[in-house]
Amino acid sequence: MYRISKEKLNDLYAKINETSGLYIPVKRAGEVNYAVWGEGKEVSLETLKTVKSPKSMFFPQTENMMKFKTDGKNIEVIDVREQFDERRPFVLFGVKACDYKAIEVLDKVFLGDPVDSYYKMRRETTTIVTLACSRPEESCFCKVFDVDATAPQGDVTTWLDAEYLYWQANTEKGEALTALVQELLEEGGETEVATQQAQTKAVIERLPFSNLDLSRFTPENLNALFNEKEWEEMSEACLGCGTCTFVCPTCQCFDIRDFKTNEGVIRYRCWDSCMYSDFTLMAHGNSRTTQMQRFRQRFMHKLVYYPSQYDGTYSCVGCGRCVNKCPQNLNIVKVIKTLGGKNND
Amino acid sequence: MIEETLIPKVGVITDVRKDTPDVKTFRVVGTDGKKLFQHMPGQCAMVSVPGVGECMFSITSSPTNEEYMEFSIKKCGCVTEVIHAMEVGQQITVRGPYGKNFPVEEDFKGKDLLFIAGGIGLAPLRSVINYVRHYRDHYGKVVIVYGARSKDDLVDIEEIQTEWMNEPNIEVYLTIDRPQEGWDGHVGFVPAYVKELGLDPNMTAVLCGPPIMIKFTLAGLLELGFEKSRVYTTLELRMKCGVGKCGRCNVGDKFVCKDGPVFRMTELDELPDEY
Amino acid sequence: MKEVEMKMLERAKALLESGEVARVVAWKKGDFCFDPSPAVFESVEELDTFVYDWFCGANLSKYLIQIAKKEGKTAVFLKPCDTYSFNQLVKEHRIDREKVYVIAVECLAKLDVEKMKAKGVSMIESVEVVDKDVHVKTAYGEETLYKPDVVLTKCETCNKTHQAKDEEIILHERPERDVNRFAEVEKLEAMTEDERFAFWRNQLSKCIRCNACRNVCPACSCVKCVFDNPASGISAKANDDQFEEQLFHIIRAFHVAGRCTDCGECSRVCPQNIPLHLLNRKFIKDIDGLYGEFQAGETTEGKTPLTSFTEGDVEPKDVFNGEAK
Amino acid sequence: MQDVSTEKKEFTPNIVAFCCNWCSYAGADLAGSSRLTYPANVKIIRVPCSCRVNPMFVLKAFQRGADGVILCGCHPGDCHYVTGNYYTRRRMALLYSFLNYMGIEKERTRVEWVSAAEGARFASVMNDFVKQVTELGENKRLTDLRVKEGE
Repeated sequence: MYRISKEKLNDLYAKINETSGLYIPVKRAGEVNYAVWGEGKEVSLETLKTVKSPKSMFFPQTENMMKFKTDGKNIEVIDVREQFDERRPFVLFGVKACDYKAIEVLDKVFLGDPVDSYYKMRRETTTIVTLACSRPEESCFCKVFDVDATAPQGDVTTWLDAEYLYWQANTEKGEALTALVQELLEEGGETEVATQQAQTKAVIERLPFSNLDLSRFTPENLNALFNEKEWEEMSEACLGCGTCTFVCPTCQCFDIRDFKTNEGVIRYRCWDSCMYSDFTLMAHGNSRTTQMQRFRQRFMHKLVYYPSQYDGTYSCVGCGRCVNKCPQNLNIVKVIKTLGGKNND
Repeated sequence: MIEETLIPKVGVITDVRKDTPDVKTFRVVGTDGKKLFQHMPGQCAMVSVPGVGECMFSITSSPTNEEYMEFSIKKCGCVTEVIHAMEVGQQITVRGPYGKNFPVEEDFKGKDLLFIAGGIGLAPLRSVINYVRHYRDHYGKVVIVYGARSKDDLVDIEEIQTEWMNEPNIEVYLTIDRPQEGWDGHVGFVPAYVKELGLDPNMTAVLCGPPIMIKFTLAGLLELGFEKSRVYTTLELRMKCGVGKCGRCNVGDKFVCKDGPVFRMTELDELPDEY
Repeated sequence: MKEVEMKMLERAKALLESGEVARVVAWKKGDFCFDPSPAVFESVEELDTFVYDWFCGANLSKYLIQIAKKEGKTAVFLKPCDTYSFNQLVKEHRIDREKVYVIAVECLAKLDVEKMKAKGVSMIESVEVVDKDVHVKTAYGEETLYKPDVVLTKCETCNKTHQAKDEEIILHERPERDVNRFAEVEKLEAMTEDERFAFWRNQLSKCIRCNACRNVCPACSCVKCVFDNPASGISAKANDDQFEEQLFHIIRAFHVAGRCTDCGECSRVCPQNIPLHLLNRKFIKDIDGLYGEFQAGETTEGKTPLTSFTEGDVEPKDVFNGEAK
Repeated sequence: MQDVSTEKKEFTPNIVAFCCNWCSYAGADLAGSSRLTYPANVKIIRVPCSCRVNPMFVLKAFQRGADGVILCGCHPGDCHYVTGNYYTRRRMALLYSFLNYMGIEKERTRVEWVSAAEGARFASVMNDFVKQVTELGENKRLTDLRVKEGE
């Protein structure tokens, strides 16, 4: 294990930036989001939850997929993916354990057959440096999904305390990054990290949502859960905005749209939200006409449909962003407590 | 560069046929004049007009047709409206094939088959029917019941009358909703007609048409003694990607684009009622 | 606040029991002491979860568009600022006034839990407010915050009074204050064009286009929003370009101009804390300055500044920083 | 392909002029038939009344590459539909003030009243506006970069 003094972190960023782009939590206009690092940017590793999750690194909110040139009756399809070849490799820095787990959830969707090449190209050229949590808060419930916030995976795992950032490589990619910044690192930190982990774990045990009961969310109960009458009451205050889906690290629904330029057409994809009224709208009819149905879709997807499709893995990681950000304080925890199982008081 | 299913191929429209006042059938080949890709009956493809949008359509032509693909498209939204205005020579983009096909090589083999279609619902069935006709000796008796609002709304009526109706061992029953001048065939809704015909419940049935027709026809079939496990239908929901990733065409834990559009009635029974 | 809550609960019970109303729109308890949600109560039993506390900042009037259409009368608890939105919706024929029973409730400003957390308190267990002190009990100990520092932005400069009521539950009158709600707008006006552009660029670049501001806004009551309508040519699910970040907020602000009551919900719900109310307040300030003071939602009748005119109105070219040259 | 010449290309702005059918559009006609010149980069869009122009039109013009947008209607009091331009006046006063509040240069937007008889005025207004926008330079603040892709 290595460590680096907090004062030298800027050197570390600069060193990484020499060979790779660096994507890191940065404060802008008061809010912390992942952004490309540059001299003078205000990095905020201490922030527990960035507003948007790091999923936008691999699955950006909007992304050009291809272009079309039309000439009379003819169409030419232009593959824009070549730009990836010229792209620098990236280091994604400061990913929390829950967000790392979320990337694994997205991997199952985008790297499953047929592979999504846009996602894959970004994913392959990125080295992920995770950061353990030391001050979880009341909205955190990652423990429920078997996430260890004190020991996130990733290519490199780091821990932060008042003086140092501790560094441990886990994979080949991680070793390569370590070699690159070796000159800035010094050995040590095992005891400090172990102490911090023990302290944090004790806090996590005491968190109000750490022991939610998910036992009822199984594929066998799909229809029973779908038909619960509680959905009506749970969703009545829902505004139908997309806040929960856009801050969610695992929400992966997208829309594909065309934009006409002066020269041709850009086909791009962008995040979409199952909370929106036009999500399932067709030329004739809509399969989900009420907000209750849309609300139910979102939580059934996270807790029942996704696990049924991908060997039991939930597509919620307990980051608690929706708990903090829902304008009307509706969230997945309230759904779990209502429908999850007997042990949710 | 690795393959990307979301990037379409360019196709050229080589023939446009006006079937009914609001349905046209488009024949499409690749820019090299060859068929764009192979498919199985019941599978779909994403057809797009750049700058307007992309939509999922079932491939109407039979896989046994080695020269081209056909799409029967009903005018009902912004993309289909633009497509309807297209002429021969116009290029469009196509990607696919997507979805599960009818089990023509498995469950259908050796069985007597009953096809029931309403309106544009014939589009996906035409592909299977022609496939079955091509491999005629692999299957038993074929009965086709097809209905539409009026005689002008019967899709592919020419092919039905000149080819299907003249083949031995294929029974075709046509019906229209209301009496019409120049029509001496059966008049009445499909569900009622199916019950009237007193069909053999040991046949394997395939239903396709508007949801309301499917609902009542299915009830009729069950009354006649058909088993749900031998009744198939297709679903249609909003789709964007076609490969189970964009997240909108699901019914419960199944994606219509990937796990459908062909569903056995017993499968549908296990899914929540949201389609 | 506890006393007010008890009185409200009593009234809700009585109204439901007597059958005077079919339902009560209010707030229900969350998992913590700071996350109540709007709720519809249809029976006395359901009132078990009823709550009215320092965190009931949500404006309930927009819910009435749908709820008041149901059979029977609907009772609703409205804070002073909410009544303006209510009146505006009545004026726009979105709510049938006859079908709603308005109970005006006191509001001594609501707290913003995000602001409290930014002050370093986490793991909040309970909150008590005594005058201007907010006593917070947390898992780590007790802390006292200065209330004006942690109230919702919309409450900071609020001087609103109830504009609609069938009855009231007010135990403490909020004192009239000397506040200038346009101070922030004036600050921006005093900047150079370049500075203003940089300010808004910085803010709007955070926008994730979640539509929370639109969906919560009582003035955004269109059945189908132009941004959701593919036929409009500008529908979009995401901001694919800097232009779209601006377009959405410009059009939205303009569309609610003259109808926006300055309820401040847009800024309250923004997950990126973009000061969206400063967009709407610019219109309010300009309208006040150019066409005479106007407060949307004060009445349920009359024309709005953008649906009326005078022959001597100022020429567009003579307008500078919201004032006629 | 990079332009090898070092000579700076002169900037000619794209101007969109929304003109009321009953006055300014005829004014433009008169300017033309009187052989008065105004720059060819003014693209005129005929509208039934200046009041037809909603803020979206103005923003879309900017999105699609306009460097300046001018709205021409009948003189207040002379509206073909009696009161249309009075509403326009309020609307545009507020919109332009608001755009400026967001940091969009005030000189990129204008409202002028030009009657059917004022051909000369139409030409001079356009000349003046084009000059003003040319001095300001390209619109970079309220434009969609995607539109110009490939140019």
